[in-house]
Amino acid sequence: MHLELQCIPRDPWTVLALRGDLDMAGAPRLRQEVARLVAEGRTHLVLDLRSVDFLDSTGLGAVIGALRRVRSHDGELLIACPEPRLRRVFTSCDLDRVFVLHDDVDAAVGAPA
Amino acid sequence: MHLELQCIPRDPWTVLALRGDLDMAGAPRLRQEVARLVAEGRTHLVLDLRSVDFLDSTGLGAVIGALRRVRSHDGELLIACPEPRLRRVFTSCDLDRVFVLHDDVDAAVGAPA
Amino acid sequence: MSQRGVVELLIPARPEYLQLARAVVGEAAAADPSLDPERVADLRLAVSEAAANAIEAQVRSGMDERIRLRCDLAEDQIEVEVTDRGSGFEPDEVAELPAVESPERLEHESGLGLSLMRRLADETSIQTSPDGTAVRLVVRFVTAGDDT
Amino acid sequence: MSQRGVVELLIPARPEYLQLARAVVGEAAAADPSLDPERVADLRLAVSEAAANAIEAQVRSGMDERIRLRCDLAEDQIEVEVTDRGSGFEPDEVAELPAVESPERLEHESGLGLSLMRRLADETSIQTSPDGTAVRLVVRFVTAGDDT
Ligand SMILES: Nc1ncnc2c1ncn2[C@@H]1O[C@H](COP(=O)(O)OP(=O)(O)O)[C@@H](O)[C@H]1O
Ligand SMILES: Nc1ncnc2c1ncn2[C@@H]1O[C@H](COP(=O)(O)OP(=O)(O)O)[C@@H](O)[C@H]1O
Repeated sequence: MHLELQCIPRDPWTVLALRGDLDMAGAPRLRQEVARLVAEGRTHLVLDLRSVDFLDSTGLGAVIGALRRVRSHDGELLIACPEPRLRRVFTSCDLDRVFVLHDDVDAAVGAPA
Repeated sequence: MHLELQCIPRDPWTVLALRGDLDMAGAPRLRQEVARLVAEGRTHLVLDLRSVDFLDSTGLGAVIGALRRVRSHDGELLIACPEPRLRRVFTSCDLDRVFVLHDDVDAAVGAPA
Repeated sequence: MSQRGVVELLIPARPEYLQLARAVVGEAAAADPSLDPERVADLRLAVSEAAANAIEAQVRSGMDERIRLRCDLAEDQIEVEVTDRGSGFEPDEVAELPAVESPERLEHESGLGLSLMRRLADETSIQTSPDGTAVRLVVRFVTAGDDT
Repeated sequence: MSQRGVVELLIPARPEYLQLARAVVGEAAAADPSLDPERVADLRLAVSEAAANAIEAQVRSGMDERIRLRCDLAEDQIEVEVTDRGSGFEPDEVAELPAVESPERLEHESGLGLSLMRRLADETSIQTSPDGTAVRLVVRFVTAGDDT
């Protein structure tokens, strides 16, 4: 498959690191993984998109879904996404107004909520 | 274009460093460049294939042509080609018996003739 | 450098093949190394969105045919047409999403594709009927000097 | 992981498009991540040789049509067929090259393609007539355990 996911605990956060293409083929796996984590009570997630090569609107949809899901469990979702080309996808959909895009995971978890 | 060439003098040798795909599209450029160098009297060449991603039989033909051309001017042609996948192309055509494949340029110019 | 031509690709209507579709657009564009990589990336994304919609449409209508991509690299533009045999739609009747500021916005995980395509391509035209849809995307090239 | 299917590519009969042909073979094979990368590399080279011959044949016979690649990824093998509309040839009458040891060997800069294909693919079959040639290349997969 073209998308790899890795979970790294970083209390109180759980970092979900993605690698590859977050597109229509990969999005279902992100949805599943987020559902699994939230079911385990891990509702404070950092999506690490630093190694994502490609993001499309379906991938973005899965990110929106993840935000909604953690929030509905009083959790939060942070995003590390330094790559301008990927940031442009958020911007083109005006979603930079919904998400704060951090340069890396440290900056994300260190930022004021 | 998919093939880039760079000439680096390294007396008494001239290193011809290739980058990209040495295939039917790139081979004519190698032929031209070798013809130009030999015409300038640079008949001792090192073909640096370390950054070549792909080699086909036409590319190999251009390498054979280069060897013939420099030899017909009492020159010599050395080859730096460490990558197993590329070496296999030489081997599959039994051309490892015609060329010595060195691991890098230093090894090539340092090797006994 | 003006070696131009038409490349055509047929892929099964399955999401795993989107990556291949994008690769072909990227490689077809690479035939002209003077193209701005940013614009090529925009085109790859726009085409990927169109192809994703094509796949969805065909799966929905149960068609087992392949999706067709036709890339035409011309002197000053690249044009990609994505054709499916799904049952078509009314582009003007696609519902608008709630404003990003509104809380309901998060209820919507889809519906971004068409607007993204229109933003990324210089020209987007859609021909659609109950027999299928063809989406034509054009990205025009500006020479390095014109590009700001 | 057994999402299989047929991918087809049409390219102009020009050497600049060989890279695209190779990329498509590589990407089509990537749909099955269990494939041995070495064998995929072998197949890419074999297909590239076949496509180079197809391009040459068509240019020689002045045909402006496109070259067709058809990749069929099945359970245990990948098959690629390269079709041209050149004027065909007699595979059995292709002259053999001088032995590598002989000095005349260096006189020959071409003529390696067919034998390379045959060495790299598990199966090579050529159908040729004055109307064109189809070269079918098959690489079979062994599961990781069987591979030595
Ligand atoms: N090629 C197509 N064939 C049929 N319907 C389509 C096609 N492209 C788009 N549509 C319709 O337009 C809607 C909006 O598409 P889009 O903006 O890409 O968002 P999404 O695909 O995420 O729903 C789709 O849900 C679908 O109903
Ligand atoms: N698709 C084809 N159509 C017509 N002739 C072909 C085709 N493929 C191969 N040939 C003939 O077979 C010869 C040997 O091919 P090959 O071993 O690939 O070496 P090369 O292409 O370098 O000459 C070619 O020179 C050509 O005459």
